[in-house]
Amino acid sequence: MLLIHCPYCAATLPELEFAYAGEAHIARPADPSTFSDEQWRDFLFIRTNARGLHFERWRHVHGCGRFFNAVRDTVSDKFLTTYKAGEPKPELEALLKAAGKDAAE
Amino acid sequence: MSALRIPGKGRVDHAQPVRFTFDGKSYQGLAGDTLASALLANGVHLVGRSFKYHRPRGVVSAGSEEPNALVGVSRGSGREEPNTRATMQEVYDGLAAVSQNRWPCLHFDAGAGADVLHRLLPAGFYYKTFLWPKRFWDRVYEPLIRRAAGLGVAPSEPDADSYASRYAHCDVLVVGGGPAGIAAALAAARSGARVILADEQAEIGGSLLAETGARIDGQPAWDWLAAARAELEGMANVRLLPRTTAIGYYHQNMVGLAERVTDHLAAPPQHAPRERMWRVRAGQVVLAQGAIERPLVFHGNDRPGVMLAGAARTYLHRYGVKVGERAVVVTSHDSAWQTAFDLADAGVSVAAIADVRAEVDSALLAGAQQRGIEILLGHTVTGTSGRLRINAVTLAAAELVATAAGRVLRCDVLLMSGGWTPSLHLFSHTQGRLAWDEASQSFLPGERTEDCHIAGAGRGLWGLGAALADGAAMGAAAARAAGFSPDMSAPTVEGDPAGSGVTTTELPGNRAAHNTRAFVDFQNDVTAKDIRLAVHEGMRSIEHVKRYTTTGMATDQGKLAGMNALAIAAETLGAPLPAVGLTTFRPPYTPTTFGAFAGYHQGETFDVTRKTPIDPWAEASGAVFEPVSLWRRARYFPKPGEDMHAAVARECRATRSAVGMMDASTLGKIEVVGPDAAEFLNRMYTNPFTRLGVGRCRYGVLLGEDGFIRDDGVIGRLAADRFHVTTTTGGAPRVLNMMEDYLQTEWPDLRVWLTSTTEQWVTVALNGPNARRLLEPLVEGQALTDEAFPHMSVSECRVAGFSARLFRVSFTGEMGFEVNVPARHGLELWELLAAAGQEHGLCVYGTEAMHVLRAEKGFIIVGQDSDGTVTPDDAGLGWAIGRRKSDFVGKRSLARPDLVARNRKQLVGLVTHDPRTVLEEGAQIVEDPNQPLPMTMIGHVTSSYWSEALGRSIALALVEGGRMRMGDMLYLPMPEGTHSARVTGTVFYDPQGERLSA
Amino acid sequence: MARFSAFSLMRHALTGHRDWPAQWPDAEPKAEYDVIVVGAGGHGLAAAYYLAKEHGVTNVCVLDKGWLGGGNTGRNTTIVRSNYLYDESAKLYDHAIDLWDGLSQDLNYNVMFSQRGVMMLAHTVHDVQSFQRHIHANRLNGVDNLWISKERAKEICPPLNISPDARYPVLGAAWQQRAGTARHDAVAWGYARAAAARGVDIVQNCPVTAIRRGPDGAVEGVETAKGFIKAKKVAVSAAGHTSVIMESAGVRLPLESFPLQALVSEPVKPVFPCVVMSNTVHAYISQSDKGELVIGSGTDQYTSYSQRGGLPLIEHTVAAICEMFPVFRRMRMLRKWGGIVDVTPDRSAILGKTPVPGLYVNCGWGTGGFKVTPGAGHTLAHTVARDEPHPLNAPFTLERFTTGRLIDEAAAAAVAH
Amino acid sequence: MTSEGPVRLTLLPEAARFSLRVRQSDIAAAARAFGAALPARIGQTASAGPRSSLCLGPDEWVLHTSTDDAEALQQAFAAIAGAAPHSLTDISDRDRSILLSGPLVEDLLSTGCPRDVSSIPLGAGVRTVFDTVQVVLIRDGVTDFRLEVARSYLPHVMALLAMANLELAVAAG
Ligand SMILES: Cc1cc2nc3c(=O)[nH]c(=O)nc-3n(C[C@H](O)[C@H](O)[C@H](O)COP(=O)(O)OP(=O)(O)OC[C@H]3O[C@@H](n4cnc5c(N)ncnc54)[C@H](O)[C@@H]3O)c2cc1C
Ligand SMILES: NC(=O)c1ccc[n+]([C@@H]2O[C@H](COP(=O)([O-])OP(=O)(O)OC[C@H]3O[C@@H](n4cnc5c(N)ncnc54)[C@H](O)[C@@H]3O)[C@@H](O)[C@H]2O)c1
Ligand SMILES: Cc1cc2nc3c(=O)[nH]c(=O)nc-3n(C[C@H](O)[C@H](O)[C@H](O)COP(=O)(O)O)c2cc1C
Ligand SMILES: [Zn+2]
Repeated sequence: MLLIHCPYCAATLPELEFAYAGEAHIARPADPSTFSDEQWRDFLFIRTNARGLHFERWRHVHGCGRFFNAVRDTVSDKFLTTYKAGEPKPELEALLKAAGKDAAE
Repeated sequence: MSALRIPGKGRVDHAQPVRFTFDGKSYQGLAGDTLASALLANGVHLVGRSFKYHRPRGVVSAGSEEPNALVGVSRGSGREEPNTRATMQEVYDGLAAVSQNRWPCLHFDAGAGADVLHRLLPAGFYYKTFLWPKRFWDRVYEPLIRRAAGLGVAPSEPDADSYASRYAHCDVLVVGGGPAGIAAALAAARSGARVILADEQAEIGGSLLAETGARIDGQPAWDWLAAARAELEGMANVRLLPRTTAIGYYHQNMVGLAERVTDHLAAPPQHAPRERMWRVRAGQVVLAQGAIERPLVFHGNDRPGVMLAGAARTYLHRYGVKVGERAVVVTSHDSAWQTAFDLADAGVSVAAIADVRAEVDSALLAGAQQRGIEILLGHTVTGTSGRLRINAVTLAAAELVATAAGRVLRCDVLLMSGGWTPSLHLFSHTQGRLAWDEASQSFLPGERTEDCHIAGAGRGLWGLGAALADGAAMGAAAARAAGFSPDMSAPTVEGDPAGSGVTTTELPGNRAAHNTRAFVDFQNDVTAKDIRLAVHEGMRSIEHVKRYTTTGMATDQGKLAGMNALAIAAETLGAPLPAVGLTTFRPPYTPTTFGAFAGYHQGETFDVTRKTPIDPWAEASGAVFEPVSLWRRARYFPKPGEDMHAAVARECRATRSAVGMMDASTLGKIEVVGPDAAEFLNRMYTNPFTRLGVGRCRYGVLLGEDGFIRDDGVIGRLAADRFHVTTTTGGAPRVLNMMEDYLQTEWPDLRVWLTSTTEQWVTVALNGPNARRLLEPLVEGQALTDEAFPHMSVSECRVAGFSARLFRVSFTGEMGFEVNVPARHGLELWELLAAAGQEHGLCVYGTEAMHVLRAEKGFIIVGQDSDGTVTPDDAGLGWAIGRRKSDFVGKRSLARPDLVARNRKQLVGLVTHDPRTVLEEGAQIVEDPNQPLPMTMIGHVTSSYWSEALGRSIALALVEGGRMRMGDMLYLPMPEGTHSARVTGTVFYDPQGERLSA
Repeated sequence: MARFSAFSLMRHALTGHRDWPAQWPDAEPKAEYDVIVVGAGGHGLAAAYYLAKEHGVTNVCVLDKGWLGGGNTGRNTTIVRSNYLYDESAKLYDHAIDLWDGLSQDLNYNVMFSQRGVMMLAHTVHDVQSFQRHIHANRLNGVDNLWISKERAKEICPPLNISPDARYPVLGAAWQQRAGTARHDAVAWGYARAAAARGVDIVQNCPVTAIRRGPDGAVEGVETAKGFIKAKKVAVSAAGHTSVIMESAGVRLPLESFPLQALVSEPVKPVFPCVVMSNTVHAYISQSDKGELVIGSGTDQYTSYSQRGGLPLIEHTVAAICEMFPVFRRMRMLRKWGGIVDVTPDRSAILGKTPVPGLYVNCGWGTGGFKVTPGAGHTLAHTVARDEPHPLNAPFTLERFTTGRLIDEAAAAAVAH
Repeated sequence: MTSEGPVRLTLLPEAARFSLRVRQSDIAAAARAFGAALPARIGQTASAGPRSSLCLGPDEWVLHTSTDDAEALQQAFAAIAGAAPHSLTDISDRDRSILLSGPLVEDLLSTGCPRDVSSIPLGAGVRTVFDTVQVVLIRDGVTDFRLEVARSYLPHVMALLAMANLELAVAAG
């Protein structure tokens, strides 16, 4: 069972309060009718399925109810960071550096 | 008292004898004994038979790593269990144990025939044979294999005990209560950290429980132990958990602990759970699991009476039991010398110590000489004898093994030690790396992935002083990392029985390798030559070796076998050990009952059962219920003598002719509020909502972004900025989650908020020509005429004095109302309506009648008439799509090539040729019933009922190009014969909708 | 290849089993092959075997990043059945059952295919409707699957709890007699041995790091830990890892990889003979020939390549088993583990050609592809050899995600495995 | 409601309860209408007279008041609807409250709640789960908690609490 930091509650809490919500930063197009069948397929179905750092969404469903984003390593299952919905993608380099520094301590 | 029990010795209570039985025979043990120590005290070594060859086997260890001494234990009906380790089961008065995997009895086992045939049954033999004749596999071979399989017998009665679970949080969790663990717990606890200390043994103390010689901080070890335990017990920030096994180490320092609460008690208190699963979330973890002694691999090393030297020492000091009268020790490690000394001092005749090493510490030699024990350095074992218990061992000098005959020494126990393997099982669960240590020839903890610290023998530190010092240091480090300021003083030790040793693979013998039966995995009967065979057959990965030979796959999970198997495989491959590597350690650390995992989830509390406030009334009225998602709903209300068919027919008749009442409270409800509420619904649902008037409602269809129907419901506008949205019973949480998702992440600019109100309201549906007559007198603040309150209206008013949300809607085709009142008043309203309804012919109906009534009108049930592949158009709901809307969830998908294909399955009505034939739901439809298999199916029946109103059967079906087949005859080939049916529209009853206001 | 039989076993017994040859040689890769199969799971090995056996293509290499059979083939609960709803699925899975029956003899390796029957329990009215739909469709497709009463279910499986007071009472079951289990490891080993005997190279501990395409876009070969290996045809059959490999060829797939857990109990004497599955209480169970109860759990909610899984899910699964079998509560869990399953949006596989010439893919079997191992391998071999779909795998295209022509068993019935 | 064991379990009578949703910019207006503070930090509570608020999300509060006061509260909010758009939804009947008190209350709660309940400060509240059920847990005192749960889940939660309470009685006794 993971421990997840909710950026809204500012607390690190048990996975049982959270629901996974798939890959992050896949915005619904403003006007889907302009999308070709292929573009629409990509929006609907194609996922990065990263082996390593993965941008993903969670919902603190049994808490504040908010959807938020996270960067998690899908090999170790460790979170590098979580951030509020709407905030920009964090810089991976910086995150990795920070994580590396922590591990060395 | 048996001569093997030393009066007054050990930690058992000599004043408290207990009686137990083994294979029906009664024995005496002492409080504090395990079943194994008590049997050994009675001179019983033979306790079981091995898995494959049914060889006689005895106790080899004194802990949870035991592979041989597995027994069935019973406390009576519903309390029987197989495969209990005798070394872990504490004795209590009345304990009944039986041996396993033998027939007719332990001493004479017909299954041992397999041992005679062992040459035909090498590793993996079953992959090579039983191939011909092919049909023999099902009928002869497999049944034979199955009969031979298994160890104990599964329980035959439902478990009579209960199980519990608990979450716990601490700063420092210490796993293992040996000297290292105790020192760690003390260091952390004294700094104020919240500490949990768990040990799988009955008593906390670990190897200290068998340590009588050393002194700690100037006191005898046991006095220090008592003081340390008392100190820990006295601290409010410490929880001590004996009889508690850390079974698995999960993500982010979550550790599962299985506590055995009552298995040691003769009379467990009422309401005490048998076991409890602790799910501990620790800031820091200290793993002080100690080390497990390695057996030696030699021909005949599996006879009863051959046991680990450290275990013999534990039986002596902790339980006051001599494991035999005449011992021989064979070892590659100093620690077994200490055992020999202690046994000799206790009066056991120790015939010899054979050490595979050519040189050992002079102090050990002196100790042996002093006690008159013969010393045989550079020696090996070439064989043992004795059918059900060892009676002699043959020893030979290693260099001369091929030529010299060796010496036969009589003995009744052979104590072996191949050194010690640090226990890193839990560490490995975290996917922490193991690092090979050349010096100690063992794997030690390498790179960590979690906040954990490994202490004591668990990281290869030998000796009491080292364990205590390391424990204190690791406990302090953990506390510091958790934010405390520990001090780091470690106790001092005198008389530390530290030692060293070498590791070996198979000991040199004097027989041809293929004739040597040197066991590596005792339980699964895997020998050294099996491992070599596997390698020769191309199983070059240790994982292949494991799976091909089954070494390490028995109930001890290779705790004894792992390193020996690896060493032999590596030698055969000609590769260094670390390059070959160990197999993966997986939870649980020791086998753990299903009950402990299930915890409170059994019977009534297995899963939530949601009931509406009307449920007690329905139950009292004899309703038959059905589960719908987590809810239970009344399906029908049979009168005496009625079956479902009769009851449903009556409920339908009454509803169509007078008035029917149904509890619709389980329908999901979402309050959608805010200035942009209408715009939000407009984007979510296929239907247009912006121009829906206040006081009006509309049927809405919700799609997934893939264009398929997800849910439907009626949506009422209570105010410009407030909607009451209903969903299907099962769909409520999903729909709310989906709406929140769009709202929060796609359209955060919309000023609208969602609140689940499913349970705020009790919903009573009234349908039928008398519905208005029944309701009218009870309603205040809203006229119910067609003009004032037409079909598809909603109003906030009072009903029977309660504030209410009243809907005029119909899922039956009759004039219908749905009254929502605050849940606390629901039952009162229901009873009031039931009473007032008498004069109007009111009948209460359940979900089954509801299904029939709506099917007569062609209304779909999402999930029954549609599944996740059905579009609104397929379901005949094309009209519900707001054509002028530029977008809504799922709209783009509706234009995908396959969703506009001509031949999609469409919902149609079916009327059978014979009106009395009610088709089976799920029946498949074909055009040509005479075609051969496989037939081309063009659709299936989704709903099918007897229609009381029409006096015939009706059905709905999804049929390819269905709407272009109106009037066509289609066929339904069933096992009992083919039915024919004609395609019709979906509305069977009152197609003009005249009854809505009748 | 030394033939296996009771006779050869006896002969080798006389010599102490000292001269059995390796079942498959540990090959080093050559510079070039006609076909490279990425992934030595059951599917990849079967494809190689059928390429050699049925299409005469023997210059084939199967590459695996670890030990063969160490992926999901080596960690699944071994259920084999074919009672799927849609024609496309039923036909492919039933083709697999036909191949299973006789596979031991074909491979000269006992894969212990045991047609002990699979029972799927219905607990709700909705289950009943959905099972009936399956049963009727199966019947007209020539696939055996019967509705049985709960009393009959109890007769077949005596420890089953059919009390009407259960939280999820058993209302009846669907019963496929031809379904059953097979010995997972033996399937990989049997295919490996038989493929190797026909000249296929099996290279272990050799991860494929990328797929190389030529200027014309067509496949040229694969980059591996042991260097570049040339091949005009590459078939990727790497289950949970497929997306990562295909991405390197510029093909993005609709896949997500989740941890799926399973567990076994301590071994006991035979207590029930068949496979029992329940989708409503979320658990399935069988007893292996060795005596352990083999129990399947679910997927964790998040994607992962860690081959681990959380405790809550296992707790739920075990509780569900104890609801179905209250007599098992005192049984003990011996070991639990995880695999990485690759899941498509419609829970059906992708099997066939890709937009890249010479590149073929077999993936998306998710939680249920062991049963189709012979069928997937067989039809994949056909597709690779002829560069065209086999009639049975033709519907399992990548294009269906563009057109919307999904094969969504789960949506139709919420049925797994 | 009776349950044997060291923790006293009391089902509280229905009282007025509202879910309030309002944007950051309009909190001040909402607080004025409410007549008490709307704490900004998730988990915090505030109260004035019969009215109290608990912040459950960045824009979400649960408001409690006496049944008599419910109508007045609704009117006060209705008055600001134009200026400060918000959602005030009556959930008085949706949830029930259980009072748990006794020295072993934290142990009892930790049979089902995965949070570290001992870390919930006095006067704070959180939305979390008990077993599989979503609940709101409010700490009224060192050994007193209130647990709010949707009506139909109440029997399940109560059954578990009662079972665990009996078990605690064994341990305590
Ligand atoms: C717990 C569990 C239970 C299951 N239960 C069932 C069941 O009861 N019935 C059923 O039908 N199915 C079941 N399945 C699913 C089934 O196991 C799989 O669908 C099936 O085994 C897939 O076989 P495969 O050969 O495609 O994949 P795998 O056996 O996973 O083989 C893929 C191979 O590719 C290799 N590979 C990956 N990346 C690379 C690379 N870069 N280079 C080289 N090699 C690589 C891997 O090492 C692996 O050996 C279960 C799965 C799991 C995890
Ligand atoms: N003479 C030698 O060479 C030799 C070898 C090994 C150990 N030792 C002695 O052992 C001591 C080492 O102390 P230590 O504290 O490291 O080890 P220990 O063996 O004293 O204690 C380990 C404890 O961990 C418990 N344990 C293991 N796994 C567990 C689990 N999963 N859950 C719960 N409990 C678990 C065991 O029951 C045991 O009580 C020293 O006194 C040392 O002299 C000596
Ligand atoms: C059908 C089946 C039966 C198994 N039976 C056993 C068993 O009896 N004993 C055992 O230790 N492991 C058993 N395993 C589990 C394997 O040991 C191993 O956990 C699994 O193959 C996953 O590999 P890993 O744990 O090395 O990652 C079994 C696995 C399967 C798929
Ligand atoms: Zn939160």
